[in-house]
Amino acid sequence: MPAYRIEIRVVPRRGILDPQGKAVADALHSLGFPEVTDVRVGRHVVVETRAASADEAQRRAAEMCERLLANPVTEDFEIEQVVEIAAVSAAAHG
Amino acid sequence: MPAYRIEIRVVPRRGILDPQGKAVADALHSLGFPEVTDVRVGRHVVVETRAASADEAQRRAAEMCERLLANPVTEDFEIEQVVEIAAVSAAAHG
Amino acid sequence: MPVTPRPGDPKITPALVAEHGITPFEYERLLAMLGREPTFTELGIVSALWSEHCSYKHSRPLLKTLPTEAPWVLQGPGENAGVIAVGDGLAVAFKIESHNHPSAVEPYQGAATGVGGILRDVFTMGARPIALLDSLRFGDLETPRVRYLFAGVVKGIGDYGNCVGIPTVAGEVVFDPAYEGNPLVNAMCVGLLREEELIRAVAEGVGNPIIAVGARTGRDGIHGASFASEDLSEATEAKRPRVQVGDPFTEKLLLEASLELIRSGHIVAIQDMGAAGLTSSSAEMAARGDVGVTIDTLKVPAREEGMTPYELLLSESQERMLVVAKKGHEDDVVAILTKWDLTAAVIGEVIAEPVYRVTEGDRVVAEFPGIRLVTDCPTYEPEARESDEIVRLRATDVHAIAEKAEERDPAWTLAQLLASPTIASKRWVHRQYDTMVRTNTVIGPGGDAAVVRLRGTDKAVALKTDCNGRYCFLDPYVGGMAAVAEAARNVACVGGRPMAITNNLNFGNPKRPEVYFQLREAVRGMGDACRALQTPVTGGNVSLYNENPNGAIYPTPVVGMVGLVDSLDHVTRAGFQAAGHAIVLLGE
Amino acid sequence: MKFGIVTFPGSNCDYDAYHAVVDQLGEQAFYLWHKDTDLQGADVVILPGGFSYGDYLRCGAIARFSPIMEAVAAHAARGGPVLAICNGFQIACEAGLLPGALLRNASLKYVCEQRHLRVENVDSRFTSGYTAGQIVRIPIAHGEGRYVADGATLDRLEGDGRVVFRYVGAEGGSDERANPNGSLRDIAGILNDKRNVLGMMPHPERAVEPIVGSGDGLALFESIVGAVHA
Ligand SMILES: Nc1ncnc2c1ncn2[C@@H]1O[C@H](COP(=O)(O)OP(=O)(O)O)[C@@H](O)[C@H]1O
Repeated sequence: MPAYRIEIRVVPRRGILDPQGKAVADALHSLGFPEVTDVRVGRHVVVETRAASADEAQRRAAEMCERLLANPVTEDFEIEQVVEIAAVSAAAHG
Repeated sequence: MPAYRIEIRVVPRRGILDPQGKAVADALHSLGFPEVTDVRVGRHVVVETRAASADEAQRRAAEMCERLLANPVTEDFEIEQVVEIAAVSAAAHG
Repeated sequence: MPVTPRPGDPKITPALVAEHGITPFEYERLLAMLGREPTFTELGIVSALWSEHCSYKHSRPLLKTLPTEAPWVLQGPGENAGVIAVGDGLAVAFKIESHNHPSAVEPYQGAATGVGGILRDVFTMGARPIALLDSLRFGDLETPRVRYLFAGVVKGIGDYGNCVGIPTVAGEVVFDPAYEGNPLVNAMCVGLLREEELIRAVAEGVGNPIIAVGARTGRDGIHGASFASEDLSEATEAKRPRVQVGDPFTEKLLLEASLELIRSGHIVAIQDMGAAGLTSSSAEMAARGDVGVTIDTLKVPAREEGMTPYELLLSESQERMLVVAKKGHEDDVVAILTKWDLTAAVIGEVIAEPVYRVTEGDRVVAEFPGIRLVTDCPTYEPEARESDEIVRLRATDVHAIAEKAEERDPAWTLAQLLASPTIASKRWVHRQYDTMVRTNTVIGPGGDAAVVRLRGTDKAVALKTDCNGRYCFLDPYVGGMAAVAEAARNVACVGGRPMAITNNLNFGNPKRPEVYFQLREAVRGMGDACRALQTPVTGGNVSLYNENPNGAIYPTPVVGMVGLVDSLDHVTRAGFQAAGHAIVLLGE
Repeated sequence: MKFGIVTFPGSNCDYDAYHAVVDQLGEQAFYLWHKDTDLQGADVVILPGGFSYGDYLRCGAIARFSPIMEAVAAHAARGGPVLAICNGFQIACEAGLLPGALLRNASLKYVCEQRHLRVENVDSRFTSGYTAGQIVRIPIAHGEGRYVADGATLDRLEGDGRVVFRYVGAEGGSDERANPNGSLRDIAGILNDKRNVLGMMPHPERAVEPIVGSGDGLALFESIVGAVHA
C-alpha cells in the first residue's frame, strides 16, 4: 500500500480564550513587532501512514482528528495536505 | 496598510526525541489506526499582522520565528503561507 | 429613565422563559417584583441568579440548620470563603467548590477552572492561598471514557495549581460505577491572612466606583450557572461552547495584584466573577451592602467585538474580579493592576437609589428593585421519602452472605483490597501535583491529613477532604456524620485539633423525593457531627442534578476540614518509624 | 552578602529562594522586578522556579527578553554568580547563558518528588561544600526538564567537568528509573564555560530544612557564600 505524509493543523477555535496566543502577541509587541494584531497557537501534527489512495488517507486522517487529535470542544482542525511519500520509516517508533 | 494572516509551523528537529509524537502514534494504534507509521507533533502559529506587502509580511514573520517563535537548538520552522485578509480584529487583544 | 428592550432582543415568550430554566411560578414572582414584563437582558440576569447554583433554592432551608458559630469563627457562611482565627493574629480562610458539570464535558479545562475559581474565593478575602485540596469521584476505571476523564481532571488540577504556585497537599479519589457519566470534581483552597487584613465583598459608599479587573470578557461559559443546575444529557453536549478556558498565568498575576490592592487601602470590597460572572458578583455585593449599583456594559473590557449586555453580564470568562474602590482612588487601583500587566476599567458605581441597574451607554437595559433580585428567589422544601430499595438494602444481613473459600486467606483478601483503584496508592495522581512549593508542606499527600506549617510560628494547619458516598447511599444521616468524623480522625492523626469545616453537597435531582431525603438527612448528620466535635461550618457549596439517564450519583457530602497543630512537635506521620516499636490498635 | 532574586510574571519559587537565603543561610536577599534594569548591588543572582509567562510557547522563551535579563547577562559576563533553578534554568538556556534546551519530560507528565542526585564535581563555587560523588536528596517539580544538547556540546560539558549534578538511584546507580525526565546522560545540572552560572532542574531551595523533606540543598547555598567571601 502506498505511504502518505499528512500535515494537520489544530488551532483553538475563534472566540475560545487562547492564553498562549495572547502571551505570544504581547511578547511580539514588546520585541518590536507592534504591527501584530492577533496570534493563535495550536499544534502541527505530521502523520505518516499507509492507505489505498490519497483520498482514503485524507478520510482516515479526518477520523483521527475527530477522535483524538483535536478537542471537539475547543479546537478546529484542518488537513493541510496529503503527500505521497516514497517509503515510510516503519521502524521510526519501533 | 493591508492585513495578512500568516501560518507558521514549528516542528521538533529530526533526531530529537518526540515523546508526544510517540504517545499520539500509540494512542492512534489502540484507537484502530494500525496503519499509522509515525507521528510528530509541533506547534502551529497563526499570526495576524499588517505589512506593506506580502513579501514584507513574510520577511517580518521570519524575524519573529528567529527571535521568538522557534528555538534554534531544537526546532525548525516554516512559513507555510501568507494570505491577505480583509480586516483585522484590531481589538482582539486590545 | 425607563427600561427599554434593545433592538434585536428576542420577544419574551413562555418558551424563552422555560429555556432560561425559570418556572411559571418563578416567572410570576419576577413579574410581581418588576411590575412589568422583563427585558431579555433581565431574563438572563434572573435565570442566572435564580439558578440552583447561585440561589441555593433547594438547599438553603437545610443549610440554615448547620452550626456556624464558635469563638474562633471570624467569618461564617455568606462570604467568598469562611475564616477562622488561629492565634498570633493570624487567620485561615478556606472554602470548597465543585466543578462537576464542566469537568464532565471538558475534564481538563473544567477541573482547571474549578481550581482557579476556588483560589479567587480565598484570595478575595485578603488571604494568600497556601494549600489546595481536591475530592474526586469517577466511574469504573476500566472504561476508556473514565480514564480520559480521570487523566484530564488530574492534569487540569495539577497544571493550574502548579502554575499559580500553590501546593496541592491532600485530597481523595474514589472510583465507583455510581459516578459513571457524572464525575465529581471538588476543589478546596486554604489561605493565610493577618486578622486585620480580612476584607469582605460588601459594596458600600455612595459614589464609590465599581471596577472590573483582570482578564477581558469573552463569550465563554455563558449560562454556566444554569448549566450546572440541570441533568447531563445529549442536550448538554450541544451546549459545549459554554466551556471556559483557564489561564493560570493571568490568575497568578491577579492573585499578586489583588493582595497588593487589598493591602493598599484603596478599595472597600472585592469579589471573584465566578458563576454567572458580572451579574452575580455585582448583585451579591450590592445585596450584602444593601446599596444600589449601576453598571454600564459598554465600559466592560471585551475580548470580542459586538458583545451584547446579555453576553457581557452572563459570561463566565475566567480570571476576572469585581472591585469597589474608594472614590478618587481609581488611578491608584489602575496603577497596581498595570504593574501586573492586567487591565482595569471603571464600569459603574455605588448609588443611593436602591436599584440594580444596567445600562448600555444611555439606554437602561435592566433595572431591578434593589436587593430583591437576590432575596426574592423562592426556596423549596420538596417532598422527602426514602426509597424502598435502600431500606431493603440496609436491612440485609451481611453476615448471611456466604463466604467464598479464598476469602479465608488473608493474603488473598489483602491483594484484592490493594488491587482496588479506590484503595490503591494515589501516587500516580499526586506525583503530578506540586506538593512542596512555598516550602511549608510538612506532610504532603500519601498519609492521613496534610500538614502545612504557618511560617513564622511554631504552628501548622492540618487539612483533609473526606466522604464515603456508599455509606451515605445506605444511610445518609450516618453517612453525613461519618464524613465529618473521618475528616476529624485524619486531622487528629497528624496532630491537629479539628477547628471547622467547609462542605460540598454533591447530590442528584432534589425534586425527586428519594434524593431530597438523602440531602436532608446528610445535612442533618453533618450538622450533628459538627455540633458534637465543635467544628462549625463556615461555608461550602451545593451541586445538585448530578444525574444522567442511568440515575443519580451516590449522595456525596464532601467535608473539607481544617485543624490546628499547636506545635510542630506534635506532627505525627503515618507509617511505621522503626523496628522494635509496638503496634497498638485503638478503638473498638 | 546580597542575593538578588528575580521575579518574573509567573515566578513562584522566588519566595522559597528568599526564605532559604534569609531564614536558613542568614544572608540578605531582595526581589528584583523583571522590568528593573539594574541588580541593585546583588552579589549573587537567583533566577527562580515557576512558570514565567505561563510557560506559554516554550518555557523561558518570553522571560528571557525581560529588561532585567540584560543586567543579569552583564553580571554573568563579569563573572558574577548566577543560580538558575528549574524555570530559571530554562530561561538561562533560552537566553544563551547556558547551552542546550529543556524539553517536555519523556513521560509527558509533570513530576514532583524527592530525587537523588550525585554531585559530579565539587570544584565549583556552587558545590565546594559537598564531597565528590556525594548522593544528595533534592526534590524536582517540573513538566519540562528533559535536558538536550547536541553530542559535541554534551561531550564538551562532560570533558570540562561542567556536569555537576546527575540523576541517580538511591544507592547512586544509574538505571532508567533514576532519570525522571529523559534528560540526556541523566544531566540534572550544568555550569557555563566560565563556571559562574549554574543551571539545575532540581530545587535546592526546597531542600534547606529537614522538616519539609530534606536539608541537602543548604550546602549549595553555603558553597556560594563561601566562594564569594573567599
Ligand atoms: N453546603 C454548604 N454549607 C454551608 N454553607 C454553604 C454551603 N453551600 C454554600 N454555602 C454558603 O452559601 C454562600 C453562597 O455561596 P457562594 O459563595 O455565593 O457560592 P458560589 O461560590 O458557589 O457562587 C457561601 O458563603 C457559601 O459558603
